[in-house]
Amino acid sequence: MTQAPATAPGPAAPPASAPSSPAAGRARPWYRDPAWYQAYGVYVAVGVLLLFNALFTDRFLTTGNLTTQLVQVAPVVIVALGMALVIGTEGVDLSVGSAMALAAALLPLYLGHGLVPALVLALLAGAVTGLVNGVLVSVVGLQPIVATLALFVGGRGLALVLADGRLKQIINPDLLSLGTASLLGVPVVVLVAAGLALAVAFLVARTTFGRQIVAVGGNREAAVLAGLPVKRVLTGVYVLCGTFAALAGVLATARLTASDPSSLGTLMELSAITAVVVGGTPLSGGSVRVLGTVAGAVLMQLLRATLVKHDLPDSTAQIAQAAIIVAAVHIARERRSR
Amino acid sequence: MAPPEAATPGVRKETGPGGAPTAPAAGTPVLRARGIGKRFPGVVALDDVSFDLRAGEVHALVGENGAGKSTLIKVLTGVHRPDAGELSLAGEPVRFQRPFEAQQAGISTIYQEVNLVPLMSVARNIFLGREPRTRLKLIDFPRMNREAAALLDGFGVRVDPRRPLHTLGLGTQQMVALARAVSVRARVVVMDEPTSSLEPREVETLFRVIEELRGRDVAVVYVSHRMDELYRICDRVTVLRDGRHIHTGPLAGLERTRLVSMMLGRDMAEVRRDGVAGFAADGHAAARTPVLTADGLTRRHQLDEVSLSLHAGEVLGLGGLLGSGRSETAKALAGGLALDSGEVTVAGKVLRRVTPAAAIAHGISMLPEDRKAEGIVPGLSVRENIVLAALPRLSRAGIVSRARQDRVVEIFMRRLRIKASSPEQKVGELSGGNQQKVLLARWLCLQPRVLLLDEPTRGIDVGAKAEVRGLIDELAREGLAVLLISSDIEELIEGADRVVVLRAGCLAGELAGDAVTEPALLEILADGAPTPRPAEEAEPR
Amino acid sequence: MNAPRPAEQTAAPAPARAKAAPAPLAGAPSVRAGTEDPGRRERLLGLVQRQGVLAVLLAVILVASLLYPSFATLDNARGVTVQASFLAIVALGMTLVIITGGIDLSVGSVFALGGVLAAWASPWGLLPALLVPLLVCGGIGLVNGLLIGRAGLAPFIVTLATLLGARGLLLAFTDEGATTYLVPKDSAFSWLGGGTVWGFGVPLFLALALFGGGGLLLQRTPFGQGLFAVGGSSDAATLMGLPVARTKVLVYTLSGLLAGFAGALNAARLHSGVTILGVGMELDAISAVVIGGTLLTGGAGSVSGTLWGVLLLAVIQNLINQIGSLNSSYQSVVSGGFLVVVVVAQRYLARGRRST
Amino acid sequence: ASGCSKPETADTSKGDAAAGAQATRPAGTSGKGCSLETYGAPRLDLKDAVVGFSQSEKEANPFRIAETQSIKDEAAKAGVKKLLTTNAQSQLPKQISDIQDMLAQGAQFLIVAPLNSDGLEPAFKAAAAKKVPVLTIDRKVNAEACEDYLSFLGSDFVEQGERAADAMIEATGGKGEVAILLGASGNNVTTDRTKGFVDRVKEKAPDLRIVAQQTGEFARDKGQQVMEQLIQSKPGITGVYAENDEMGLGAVTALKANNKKPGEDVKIVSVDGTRNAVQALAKGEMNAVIESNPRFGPLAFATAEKFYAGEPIPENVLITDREYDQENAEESLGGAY
Ligand SMILES: Nc1ncnc2c1ncn2[C@@H]1O[C@H](COP(=O)(O)OP(=O)(O)OP(=O)(O)O)[C@@H](O)[C@H]1O
Ligand SMILES: Nc1ncnc2c1ncn2[C@@H]1O[C@H](COP(=O)(O)OP(=O)(O)OP(=O)(O)O)[C@@H](O)[C@H]1O
Ligand SMILES: [Mg+2]
Ligand SMILES: [Mg+2]
Repeated sequence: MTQAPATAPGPAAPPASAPSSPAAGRARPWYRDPAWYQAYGVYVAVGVLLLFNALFTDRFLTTGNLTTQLVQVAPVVIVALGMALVIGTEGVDLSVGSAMALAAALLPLYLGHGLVPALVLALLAGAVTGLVNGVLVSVVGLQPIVATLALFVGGRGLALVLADGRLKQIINPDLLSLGTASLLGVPVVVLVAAGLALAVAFLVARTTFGRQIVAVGGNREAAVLAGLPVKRVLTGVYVLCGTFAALAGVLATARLTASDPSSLGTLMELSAITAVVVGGTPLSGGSVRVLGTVAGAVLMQLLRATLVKHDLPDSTAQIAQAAIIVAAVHIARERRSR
Repeated sequence: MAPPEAATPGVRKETGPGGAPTAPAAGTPVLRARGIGKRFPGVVALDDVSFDLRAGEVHALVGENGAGKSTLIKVLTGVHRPDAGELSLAGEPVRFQRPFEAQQAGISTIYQEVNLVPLMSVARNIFLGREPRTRLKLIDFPRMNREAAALLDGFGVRVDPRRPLHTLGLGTQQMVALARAVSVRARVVVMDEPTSSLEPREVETLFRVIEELRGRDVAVVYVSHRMDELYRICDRVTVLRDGRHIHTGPLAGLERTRLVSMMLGRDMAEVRRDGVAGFAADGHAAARTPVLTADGLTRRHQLDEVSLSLHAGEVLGLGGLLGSGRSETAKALAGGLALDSGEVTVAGKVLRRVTPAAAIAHGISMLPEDRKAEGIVPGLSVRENIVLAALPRLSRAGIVSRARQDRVVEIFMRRLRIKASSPEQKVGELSGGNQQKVLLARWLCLQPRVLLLDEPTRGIDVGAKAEVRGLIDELAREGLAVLLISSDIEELIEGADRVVVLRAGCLAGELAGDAVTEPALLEILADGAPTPRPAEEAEPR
Repeated sequence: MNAPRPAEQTAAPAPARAKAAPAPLAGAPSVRAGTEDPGRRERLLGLVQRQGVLAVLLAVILVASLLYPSFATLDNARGVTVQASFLAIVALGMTLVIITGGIDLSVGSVFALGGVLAAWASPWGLLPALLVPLLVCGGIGLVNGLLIGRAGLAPFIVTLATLLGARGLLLAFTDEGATTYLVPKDSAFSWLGGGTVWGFGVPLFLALALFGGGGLLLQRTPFGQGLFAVGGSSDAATLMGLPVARTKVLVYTLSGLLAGFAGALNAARLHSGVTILGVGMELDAISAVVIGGTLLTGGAGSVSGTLWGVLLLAVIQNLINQIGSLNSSYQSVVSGGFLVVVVVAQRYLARGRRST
Repeated sequence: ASGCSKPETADTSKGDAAAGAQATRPAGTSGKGCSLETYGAPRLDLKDAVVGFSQSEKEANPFRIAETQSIKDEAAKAGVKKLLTTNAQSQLPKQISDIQDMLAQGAQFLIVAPLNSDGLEPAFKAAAAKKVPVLTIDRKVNAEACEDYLSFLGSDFVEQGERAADAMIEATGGKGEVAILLGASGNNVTTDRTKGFVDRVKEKAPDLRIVAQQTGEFARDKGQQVMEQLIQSKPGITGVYAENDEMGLGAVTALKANNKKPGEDVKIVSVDGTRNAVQALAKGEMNAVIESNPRFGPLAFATAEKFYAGEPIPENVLITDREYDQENAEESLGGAY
């Protein structure tokens, strides 16, 4: 050995052997690098779809239309962000749609006390559904899919019980303006989703909690032995997911101008999971791609919009959707280096 | 030395020399690789490497961590496809698309990380893909279990073949992998660090098996960082460094320091000066009062009233055979294993419930034995794996400071000479030895009071091994209490001030100071006769 | 079977154990991994976990029979079992898929498509009525398998796409759902779905036969072992030389075939190719599988557990109807609550086993 | 809770019972008639009978709420011994088991709101085996009347589509571009309401071009989303035909949010007759609502009484659905559900 290992921090002697391989592979041009497609595949797909629409769809590149797409995708993005965190821990949350419905059902019941209490209550309901899921997963040790299945089934029922089974028109102007108002020409709904995306990106990249999420998903056993608060992380992630879903439920309700617990958020779990997975986050946990998730949601939104705008019958639309999803994931697929 | 039981399907002794008439005569190359190149994103793992393997020889493949040994093996066995170069098997050019094809062609491999299916039973793992069938073409489980038990028995492993693999200790798993690889009739058997988690006794068994393979004209590729082993059983050696071929030649007559200098790429003189073993010759000055005491640790079927104490500034060795409960003891101390009864006291304070978090908070760090299952988070970068446990300390108000992380990571990457293309490389892509160093860094950066090291030098190359040993020494000198579990008896003897020996989950004896000698240790290991032990140690009742 | 070392089978007390350890013979050193035979305990736990759902099922049936006299009747049993057969067949394929660590979301759509195709082909006789759906649905499964096994795409996304695709095909084939093909009555095909043997529907026997076959395939053939290996550790399976890609292709094809077959049977029973079937069926199947003790992460599971899981879901539904005139919203709440109780109970029965 | 939100109806579905009552149309009843003897059912007094009602979809939309409520109310009024109710939650297999379950529980007379026109045969067979008469309501099944089931009470969905077309033609003057918000795919109701509308428009107003047909899955938010897309890509649309009220109201919301006047810039016609829609109509935000009356209770029990009294029951008992327009909306609000 050329030197005794330095134990004290501080400027140590230059490394005995370079820590990085001197023979780094020559860089390939990006367009021939599979890793590039894997990292940016979703964005490429979004770009391709935008280009297609710009060329072949009437009135696509108008502010009005683009705003509509953003407004429609906002709730999906919000739910998908929470879902991405859950998936990062190798979990899944089927109950997001029910959490949306619960929030929607609670809103009109408490709007009488003002917007803020009603909002807080609705979000709290989401947090509680998340808490239930989280405890079932982390403490009881159920598989996430069964743990959240119970609330998937029961949550919407509960929402309908609360709402007496029926849709209620919302006439509270504050809540309604949440759905329609815009700031500097950008709808509030979109701003909320964008802000949340940034916040989650920050959470994942820069906070202890965020890094712990990824570690728990990457190797649970190792995380336990490294002394991470695994149960707390798991519970926290489901609580966040439930709360985000409730927020999405509130915004969707505001936009719909009605609280509709029977159909609000149906199939949302599938849309959200799809957005997350198309965005490049593996279902096996251990990584969370926030911007990819947003792009994934946008991709699916654009796809749906394209099909509606070209007035394809449902049969053709579904087949086309299937083909395009496979194609998009195919570009972005992980190529194993071998 | 009795050969493995004749009942074992694969390891049947050929009657007469060259029982198979088609068997190539010793000396003809069975497997030959020419100009192999393999590149991973950011790394050239192999660069124009040639290698040839003769029937009936045991060929050592050596090099530093990350030199490309495992990659070469993976190229030879169809896991990776080479970017350049060609392979030929018995003179025929081959291109393996999948490990399946290599196995069909008669190459049987034990990969570096135990690569079996944890949830499946021992017997199923051994026979996966070639299960014995009944007349109805259904799997004959009774026969399979019987054969598996017999096969393992031949390797000196007594384990119920119906047990799920993951309930076994790592060493036992390694023996199962060995049994699987050897029970296939193969022309070439490749072993990537088969002994890194084996006891001397199992190593002997392994060597016996290798001898037998040699006798059957089977070629063996043998990777190990333990020099003694190489000199004992290998005929020839190939040295790799930084993905390049450095030397191939007979091992006999090759000076040890010369071999090391070729591996490390440094002057022989330099190597000679620094030596290869890293422990200081003299012992440490241990404190009087123990910093950590364990009292009557008990867990059904695994630990039985294990008590021990660790003093600041000493290195306590923990010896034992495979499955004797050493790993369990360390895990229990670090809160990774729920106990039925027992008490852990740290610096006079009794821990009520030992959880990993509580243990860490009290300054206990444990380097787990199974780095793949319990250590690394493969998808995260080197940096994140190093700071994983220290995250809360490197952050303010829940927000981690990148600068502080980088500082810590830089220090440890340099200090442990971790070879990665950058701190951002995924740990899963590192070579085995470097993964181990990353884990060591994870625990060292917590600045613990008590360090429990379960096989810390497993899979680490000679240079780094010396460094790690030096480091252990130095840490103890600085006042850390170190518990050292090692299958390398020499390491225990040289490194530990005191050695406690476990046997089947019970304390079997203790040696201290000058009494720590190889014969004494082997004696306790062998029959567990409790030598005189300190009075305060409880009888394993 | 008995382990070859009876001495170690007995749970000897600790010190005795230490002494009983055979002195290592020269040349045959002994490794004692495990001091007793924890394998037995593990297996017992495994049994409880796999059959824990059976215990819960029996308990629910017992309570229900005591509370509701009309529950434990032959009539009720006939109704419940036949109705559960179709989901059971679909869940059988799902079990195999989940054991490999995958998932098949397309089964609901494929089930519906199978039914429509069978009804369309049924006027030409029994063989076309079975072959056409099997061919098409097996083909969809094959596409799933190729995309997952060979191209390496994520099962969730691939089968989500085929969920849409199969539904699209169905709509295209039925003129956007406007056409319903009918199965001629009194044909041999319609007997497959609607006939009875000893009072119980034919589909029940077909399902049981398939489960028997599925159990043998899974537990007693190399292919079945391969499924466990692929799910337990895909990398290890590759390194051990198993044909991982081929295994995946086969298992998704099998799942498609089973879903199509179940759909065809159902069409035979309903006498028509109903277009609105199968929505959400994948979730029912997945729940049944997971409740039956199969790990969603793959590598462990059993078909018998799935059978009990399907029955448990059917019995819970039946029970809710027995409870009487619950409003549909309360029904959901009750079944959600039931689900929690059942899975938590099963979880605690199986304590100590790995959960995920 | 004060008035920051309002439930859809103040007095739930009971509403103005008289105003909302169903009326059969003489011309609508058809078929040879089915009597107790021909059907082969045992004679029964409804007062000691166990009656089962199988609802098809969740009671989470006004139509289903009103329908179930009406059956329950009428059962109470008729004094049946026990009314069993089940809900198939939009799952056809569940509806089959529901019916079988009720038979196992001893139901003697069944009222079924089928989820689908095809596929309920096993349930009917089970009922027939026990000689339990089945009255189907609101959706007609493809089966033998008086054999598989007793009779059908309900509306003619094709005709509803035709009437919607008439209303649309009137509102738009027979030209322009219309979009159809379809119901759930593969559903008979969707198919019929579409067929009636499209055929009638083709026949009567060839200048009225149908430029988009997209599904809104019978839900308000989906209807809103599709409408938003259409507003952007097909600004020339002057009429929207929504196959149920919820989607129509979704379209109204979408138009309002995009600064268009529903009912004026874009004419809206929908089917159902829920209170919310009729209110929107009264406000001028919609142009016509074709009723599909869900209050089957009185008619169903009256039919049952008649049947057990020995009278033959016609195969189809079609009801007259009303039509709301902007003029009569205000006063007809009591009849809406
Ligand atoms: N899948 C991979 N992706 C990227 N880099 C890899 C991959 N596998 C190996 N490498 C890199 O290739 C180099 C050689 O690694 P290899 O595993 O062959 O080393 P080794 O000689 O076996 O070392 P050790 O003794 O530590 O096991 C290392 O720098 C490693 O980081
Ligand atoms: N999760 C588990 N369930 C049941 N038995 C286990 C489990 N983990 C370990 N064991 C058993 O407990 C015993 C002690 O194992 P341990 O790993 O502590 O031994 P060791 O002395 O460290 O040997 P090795 O070198 O094999 O790690 C072994 O028999 C092992 O098979
Ligand atoms: Mg290696
Ligand atoms: Mg160990």
